[in-house]
Amino acid sequence: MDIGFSPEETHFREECRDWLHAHVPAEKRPLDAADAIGFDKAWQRRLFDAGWAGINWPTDYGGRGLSIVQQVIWLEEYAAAHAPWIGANFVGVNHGGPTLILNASEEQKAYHLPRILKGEAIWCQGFSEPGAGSDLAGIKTRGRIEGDELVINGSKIWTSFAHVADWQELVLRTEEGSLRHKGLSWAICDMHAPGITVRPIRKMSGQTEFAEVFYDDVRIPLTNVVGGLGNGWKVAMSTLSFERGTGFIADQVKQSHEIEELIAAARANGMIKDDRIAGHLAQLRAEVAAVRAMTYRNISEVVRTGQPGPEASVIRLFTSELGQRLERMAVLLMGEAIIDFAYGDDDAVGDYLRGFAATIAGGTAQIQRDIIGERLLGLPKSR
Amino acid sequence: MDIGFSPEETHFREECRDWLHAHVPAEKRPLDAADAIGFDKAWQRRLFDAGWAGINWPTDYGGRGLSIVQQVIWLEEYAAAHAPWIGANFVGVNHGGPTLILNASEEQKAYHLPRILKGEAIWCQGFSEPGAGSDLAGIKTRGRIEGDELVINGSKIWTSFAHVADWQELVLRTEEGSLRHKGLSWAICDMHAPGITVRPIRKMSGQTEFAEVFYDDVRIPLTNVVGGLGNGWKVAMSTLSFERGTGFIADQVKQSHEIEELIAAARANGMIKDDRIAGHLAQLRAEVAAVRAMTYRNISEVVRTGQPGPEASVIRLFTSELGQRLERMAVLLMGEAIIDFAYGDDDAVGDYLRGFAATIAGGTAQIQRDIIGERLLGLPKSR
Amino acid sequence: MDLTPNDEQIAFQTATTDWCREHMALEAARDRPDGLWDQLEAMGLPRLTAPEANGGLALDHATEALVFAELGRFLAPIGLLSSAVANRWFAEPFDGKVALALTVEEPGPLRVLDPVDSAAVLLLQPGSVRVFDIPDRFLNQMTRQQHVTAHRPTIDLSTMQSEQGWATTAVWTEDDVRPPLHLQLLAAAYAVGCADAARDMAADYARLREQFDRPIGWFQALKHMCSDMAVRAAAARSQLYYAACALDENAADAAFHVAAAKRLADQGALDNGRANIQVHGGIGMTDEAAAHLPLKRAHLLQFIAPAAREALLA
Amino acid sequence: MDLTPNDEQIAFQTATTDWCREHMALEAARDRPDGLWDQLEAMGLPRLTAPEANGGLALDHATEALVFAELGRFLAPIGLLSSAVANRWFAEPFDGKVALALTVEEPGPLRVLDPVDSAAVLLLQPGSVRVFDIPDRFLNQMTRQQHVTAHRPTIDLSTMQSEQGWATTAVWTEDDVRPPLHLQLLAAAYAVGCADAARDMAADYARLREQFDRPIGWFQALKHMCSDMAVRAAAARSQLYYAACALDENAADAAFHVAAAKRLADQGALDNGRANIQVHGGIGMTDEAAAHLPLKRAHLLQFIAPAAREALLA
Repeated sequence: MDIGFSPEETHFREECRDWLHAHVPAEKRPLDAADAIGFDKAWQRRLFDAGWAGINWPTDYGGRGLSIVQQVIWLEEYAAAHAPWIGANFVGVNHGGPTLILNASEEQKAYHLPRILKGEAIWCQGFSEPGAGSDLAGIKTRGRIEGDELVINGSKIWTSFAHVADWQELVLRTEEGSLRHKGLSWAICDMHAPGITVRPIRKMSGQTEFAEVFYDDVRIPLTNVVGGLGNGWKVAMSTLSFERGTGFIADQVKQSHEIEELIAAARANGMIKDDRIAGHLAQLRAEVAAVRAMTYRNISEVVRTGQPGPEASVIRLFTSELGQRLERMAVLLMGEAIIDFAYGDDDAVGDYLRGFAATIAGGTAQIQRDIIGERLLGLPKSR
Repeated sequence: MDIGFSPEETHFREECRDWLHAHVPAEKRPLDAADAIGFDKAWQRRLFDAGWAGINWPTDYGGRGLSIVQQVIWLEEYAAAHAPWIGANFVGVNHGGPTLILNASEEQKAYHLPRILKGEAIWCQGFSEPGAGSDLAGIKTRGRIEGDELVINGSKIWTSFAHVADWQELVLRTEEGSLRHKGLSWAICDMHAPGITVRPIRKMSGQTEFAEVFYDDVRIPLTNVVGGLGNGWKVAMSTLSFERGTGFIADQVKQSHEIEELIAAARANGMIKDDRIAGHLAQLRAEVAAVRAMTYRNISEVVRTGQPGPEASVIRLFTSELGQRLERMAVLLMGEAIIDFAYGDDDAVGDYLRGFAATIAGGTAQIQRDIIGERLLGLPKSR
Repeated sequence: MDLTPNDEQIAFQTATTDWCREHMALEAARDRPDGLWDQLEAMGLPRLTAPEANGGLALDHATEALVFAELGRFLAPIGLLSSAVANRWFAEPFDGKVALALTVEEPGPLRVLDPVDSAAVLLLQPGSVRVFDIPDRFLNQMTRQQHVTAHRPTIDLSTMQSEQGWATTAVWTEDDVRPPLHLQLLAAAYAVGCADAARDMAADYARLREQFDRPIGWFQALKHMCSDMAVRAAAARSQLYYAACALDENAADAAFHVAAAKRLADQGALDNGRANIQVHGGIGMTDEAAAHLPLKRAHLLQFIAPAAREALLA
Repeated sequence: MDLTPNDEQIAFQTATTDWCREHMALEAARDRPDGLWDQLEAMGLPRLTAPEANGGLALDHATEALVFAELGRFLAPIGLLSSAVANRWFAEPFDGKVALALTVEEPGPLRVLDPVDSAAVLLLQPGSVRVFDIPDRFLNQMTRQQHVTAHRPTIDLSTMQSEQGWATTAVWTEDDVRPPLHLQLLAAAYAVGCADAARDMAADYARLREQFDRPIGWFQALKHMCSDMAVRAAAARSQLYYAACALDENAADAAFHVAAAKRLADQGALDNGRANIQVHGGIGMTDEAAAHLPLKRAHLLQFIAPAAREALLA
């Protein structure tokens, strides 16, 4: 056990820092998906051209083929440099891409992966449905096989960046009458295909980032199915377990910066003199440290065994709730100024309002606690 | 709506105060049931002789027949005077007696009620069993009918004062093969009957107050059944709903005094200068006020309609958890001195340790939340 | 001693709820009809406790608190709070709405809530309330700049704000602890209504929404979240009633009880507001659903006559 | 960077757990066998990080933290903490157990924990640790009274205490931040073990105990209570490992990381200790069940090298 980095890793860190210092855009990333799309694509292209996109992706598909530790170093420096959120490229780079790497055919990988890394193709996620949120296996969107095509009908919801996306990772029921986890497939859906309607949904913070997607006899080639027909649950879970493992490193790195900024702000406005505020900040700082320690531990596990340890679900839950505590503290430190919040403001209030998603999206905190109780502690399944 | 008292009520309050001032014993009540029994009986007798036992009990059975408001006034003055907990008389005066008043025959009432009020007969409660705690309807102790007798076999647990009691309010299964709430009866069991074995259980605070009770062919007359054979669940619930209604007034009145003592203690030792301590105390004082307001509201409801409102379960839950918060604050204010706690000490640490019972005994906090969700909010039953 | 509302009070409360449901639905909070204030005026709502000589109904604070909790449940205009206080404690007539300013160190510029169409603005000060006229423009005494009183949104989607300078022409109350307590009581009543609204919205959704082939309210985790919302709302409401009675009787500890009511009501409104969104899941985070409305209102209410720790420990 | 224990560390950890289970069961914490300390000494547990020259194993703090967390899980003697620190940082040999004194303003009398059979006592001071001999009797410098060092119980049923005067004859560390951090780290390890013990006890019971014809762990309310215990224990344990590595590397922020570990471990031990009793229900409140033992130990541990807010904000 050690917390040091090798000379090679330290050198890599300096490389990251230097490049970021010179290239992080001065202007702020727009919050609305429609406004941000140009910014996001340009920034991703810039990262790609300089060799920073896909640090731990295979070199065959445009990645650098470096270690996960180097990926973490990059993310730490990225956050330290206040580089912009990758935004519309999030799903492709962090979900769709890794799923393809694990499950797709050579042809699928060769076509899609470089386009994702270059910011040329924007991806979105089509998992949740109006009737299948926490109960993901309740999926009803169906794909009828006609010749060498899938004909899709149904709807998806909470699809971030749907209205600006080119491709969608879509989980749908391809076996008529199948139940729950069976008979599902994971397919690459062309978002420009006829029959797709996107209804953007505004968030309570004012941004329009996610949408409802309707499919009316949408046709995609059968060859767009990834991992084989009927294996959709397994393929989707490979993405989700990635999310639960190391996919949230960036969030955790961000929290390390946020707590320092909060402490500085409380010192600046004098609120740290209140023992309750100081006590809370001290507590939050300890918790942020623990998240970092857990993340490092989990990464070490990946390095050793190739996959995250069973405690990845603990990190996921702890990080999401800690994020909300940090956002609440930020709002508390604003005092009365919170009243001035107006739709679309990119301030601590906006972060706080958007932050409600952390314990809802991708499995509510309640579902996470079920998983921890059942998988880590062996308690009987309730559902 | 008004919070004032009538001149008659105010006069009654003065009467209470004067008598208590003159008669509250100087010595502390012993904590162990075996040591306390003599003290408890003598104090109860003294209360009875002066007309303070059974203020709102019917006059026919030795009570004063006064209003519930006067009962509350008495309890407020009782707490203010630091009068001792009624201890071993608790079950008879607060559970068994009220159940008899509501459900028993004239003969049963005439025999038992005056003995309870005078402190001559100590009662204990036989509801919980080793396999039936939160799941009260899982009762297995059975009573076989033989001629005009019930022959009892089985065991009960968490029976406070069992080893010093004369009578027990015993819920048992009198219909062989009956399930859940059906086929139960509520009977008066003679604790001196042959075949009863009492195994006292020590608490983690060091006191021995409750016990396990074993029944080996214990015979009691069938006439000891209250409310009719097979009606045990209904009769037991009449006691429990009383508990949930106004039975906890004494606890709530005590909390009003405790918070003032905590604030005084924090001022005395200077810990109130810590904003966190001061903030917690302020919060606790507001919560204690709310419990009092809820209790008054509930009493007003009883005065108007004859029974507690549906929010009685809210008061029950709030009071039990608030009591624990107060106990934790008391321990916090002790600082390092908590280390000196030794078994049997009658200090804030003992209160804290005994206080874990508040969210366990008589229905855990989890069961209380189920009840609130289902009965107040109409959510579907989970069990 | 009787803390249950009497028949007359219950009738008034029920009538208020019914009227609100029809004319002032929570879901429409961000877009109130033009004539709303006139209707509220016509029903006497800003003058429930005002003396009859001033066109008031001269009711007690207990009744007023009951009614304002119902109004708060539908996110009624913030200006009702300040108007009710102004009409109760000043002999001179305020013709129309009195906006509400948040406490400031004099003579700084005021943050004026719900200023649209207001004739005047009420400011809470230690031991007193003060009412200023609302001019078209004002001089910021610190920066010496002239400002137009433009209206801007607040976090609460049903409330606008503007900025205004401290004026020397004002009326204020003196030697009476009740006017500031009155404002704190009514703000607490609004917060209690807000906590109630969030609780009911969450429970309604938990009964209907199904996941895993069951209503989500069947699951103990969500059920208990709703139960805790019920506990917070019930505690705050009982304390509100008690505080209202204490104020009616001018009890020595009225200031403590009103502060306790405000503290518990604010917490109930905030915590229930947050829990309501969690119970709603994805839909709770959207602008089109109403779950965010009580939460945002709660964030505004916490700055209106907040409960000071000193008042709670006094 | 590697925060997973290596094979050697895991082997040591497992061996410790196995030995403890057999010879030092948590359930028997209040009645330890006479020869226990000699066995702990024989295994080198109070000298894991002590230099080889002093008969130590010269291991790193990372390994030591792993092992002490296991020891803590079985409520091992408090004297192991102080003995390990004394043996590590002082050249002179301490033959036998070194008891632990809680921090006092000098020269007040010391509260000495686990003093039975101790040759000396270690006291944490700002920036230093100090070791005194233990006399049979002492002079209270404030009251000028002679006291016999009688042994009294503490809230932790496996730990006795005595009182002792400040002595002028002592050894202490100078100009080294590590000795005090070492004590804080080991106390944190004990608390992590304590949190683990409570979590495991609760989960075991929730799997077995049935109510309403199901294991109680099936009910989401209890399941989530257990999950939260797992979260607290996991967070504290990861931070403990990280802090141990930081101390091994003498990192600039080691003091923060050790303090963070102690804070989270103390909270985990207390909160898990309480939750464990609630999960157990009636049986959890009894003396005969073991559920109260980790809670009481947690209450003691929080006073041993507590994490100061200043260290967490530094």
